[in-house]
Amino acid sequence: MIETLKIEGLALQRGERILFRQLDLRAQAGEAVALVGSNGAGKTSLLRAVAGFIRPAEGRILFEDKDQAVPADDARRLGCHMLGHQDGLKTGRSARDELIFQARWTGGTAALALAAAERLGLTRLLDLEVRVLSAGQRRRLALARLIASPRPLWLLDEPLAPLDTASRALFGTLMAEHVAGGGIILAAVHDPLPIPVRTARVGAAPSGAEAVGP
Amino acid sequence: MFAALANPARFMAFSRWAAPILGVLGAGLVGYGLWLGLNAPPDYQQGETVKIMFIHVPAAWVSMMAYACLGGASFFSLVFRHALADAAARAVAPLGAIFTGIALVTGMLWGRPMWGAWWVWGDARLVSVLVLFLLFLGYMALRASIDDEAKGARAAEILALVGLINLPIIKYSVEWWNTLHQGESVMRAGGSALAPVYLTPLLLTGAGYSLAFGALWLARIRAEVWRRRATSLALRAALA
Amino acid sequence: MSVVMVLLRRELSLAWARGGGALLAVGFFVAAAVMLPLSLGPTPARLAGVSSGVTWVVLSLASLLSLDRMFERDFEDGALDLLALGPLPLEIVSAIKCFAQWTVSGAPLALAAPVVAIGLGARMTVAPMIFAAAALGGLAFAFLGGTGAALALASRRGGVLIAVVVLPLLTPPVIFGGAAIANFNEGLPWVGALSLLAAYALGCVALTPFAMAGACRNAQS
Amino acid sequence: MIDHALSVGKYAAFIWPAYGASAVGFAWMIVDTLARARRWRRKADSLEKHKES
Repeated sequence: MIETLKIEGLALQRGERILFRQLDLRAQAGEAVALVGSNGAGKTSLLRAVAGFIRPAEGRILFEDKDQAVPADDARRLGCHMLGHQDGLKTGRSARDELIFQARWTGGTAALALAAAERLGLTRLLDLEVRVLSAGQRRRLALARLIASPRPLWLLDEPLAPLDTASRALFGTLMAEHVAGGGIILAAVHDPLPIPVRTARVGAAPSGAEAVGP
Repeated sequence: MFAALANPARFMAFSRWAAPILGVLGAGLVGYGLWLGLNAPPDYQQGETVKIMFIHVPAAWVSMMAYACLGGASFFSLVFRHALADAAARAVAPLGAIFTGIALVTGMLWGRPMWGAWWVWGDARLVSVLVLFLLFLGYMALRASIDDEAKGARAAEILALVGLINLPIIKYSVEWWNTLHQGESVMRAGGSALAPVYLTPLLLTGAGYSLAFGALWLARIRAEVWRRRATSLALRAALA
Repeated sequence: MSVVMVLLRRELSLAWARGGGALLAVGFFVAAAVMLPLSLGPTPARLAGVSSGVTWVVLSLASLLSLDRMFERDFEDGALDLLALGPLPLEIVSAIKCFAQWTVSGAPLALAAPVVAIGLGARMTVAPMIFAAAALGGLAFAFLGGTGAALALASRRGGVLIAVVVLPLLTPPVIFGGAAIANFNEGLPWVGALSLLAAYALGCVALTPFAMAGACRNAQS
Repeated sequence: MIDHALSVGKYAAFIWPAYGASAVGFAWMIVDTLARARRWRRKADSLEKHKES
């Protein structure tokens, strides 16, 4: 579905403020890119721009599969997983209903969802309401969606934040499997990811140099 | 023509002389129209109150035009992303609301002596103007309640377009509702059946009101352009 | 199961929320209608005259007040982003949300409307027309109300703002619905009014999703 | 000429308030528009000068 993500000359603006300019970034299948930069530099906005929520002020975001351009809408609606600060889980419903809905909605099946829950040790929590789950458990429930429905591009916004060390290691292996399977990861992070990554700086580097994409 | 005006610098240059000229012309037309109208003989049916028509009908007409301008400007801003178009939409809303207010007040002051009631539900145009007033209120309420200017503008533009699509339907439904309950239409004032001695002043004041509206609108757009320039300069200075 | 059904089932269960949705709408509807005799006095003649008209007005308010959580909750907990990255475009997602809203609170309101109208003195024979008008009008109220809810997303202040924004737009359905009931009541031709109401409601179903999707994208950006 | 225009018979109580209301409406629009234009123009120009200095 998506083998290459190309960001060319991207500039993002929030209200009157220009977050960054001329950001070039290219991510191939099998690569994980960590976005680093000071708070408010625009890491989250970059992820949201790739997901199509924010319109670029300048520049372009292109998706390619076997060197052919894929229309952005299709690429995003069929090939993109986004994990933001919020998990998008409805507190009033049971974890099972929410997980199965999220999996089916993003192209997976109920069976894959339950297998993912098994893998993330959530099976005994499935019949509880999301409301009673801890932040870490909710984040694992959201992670289960990533592996329940196969989508090549993962856009992660500080994914490890609420996870404990054991879950972080588990999520590390899941990310490694995803990348090994030809997936792409673009993650905004503060603490380093437990897998080999290429880093791309967003916003001015401490020394004031312009954003430099590899 | 509109694309040419889309560039702010050219618009400011154009409106710099266009606004005052429209204003003066408008005032002149209104003055002359009223002078003619006030000297016309009293209508055999409405007596002297027909003289309110010269300021009621144009106000109602301009308020409809103002909403059409609001919808048009919102369309250009939403679809073609003209920054100036959004300034125009933001600038026209208060004018539209005031003109609708004038139309309502003069309508009531006209209805009282004629039909014995301050508010005449039988007059379809008056009811349409009332709904129009609520539409302007809704637009301004939405715009005022959203802090982020860019998002507020976009939401208000979408509402203005939904309102524009609904405007003819609302007008039709009110007139349809009116004929339903009244049988024949109560008030045919302002129709072409009007005696020429009243029609000419009405047309003059109508044209005058429209030009005055144009002048006020252009002037308010200029103010809006300066406001945006000032706020962005202040922000840039603060962030530099 | 098609992805439309997946989303519809979810929206229905959220809107239903253990009967909350319908209960709230019908509860408000009946409570507001009760205000009428309390304020106008019990004389049947006076009540009967206004019964179907008031039922219709209170119905539109009830459908407005029960939908300001339609988009706002998904917007706040991040579900709207997930819905935007699903196979269906936001236009269809919004339409499904409004359809679920109509099913969960519009339909019960349409069932309650004849009961309330008759309670206020309307004739028994008008009941089917009140139900039909309430069902069709409810469709327009759900989709126009959904548009108001989506537009108010960026303002964090739903509720009254939605009512102020949407009520003027309800003029046509209120007029057509009220006229259909009144004509039916007086034995006058009512097919025209009802078909205008149906046309307007279907127009809303067809057009408002674009406005809702635009408003959601605006709030997301 | 003027006296004829002013003698509007028994409906004067409605005609003049109608003209008065319209005048007030126009006055408010004109004053608010001109004041707003002047205020923001002055602020924009002063910020412009400040930026250059």
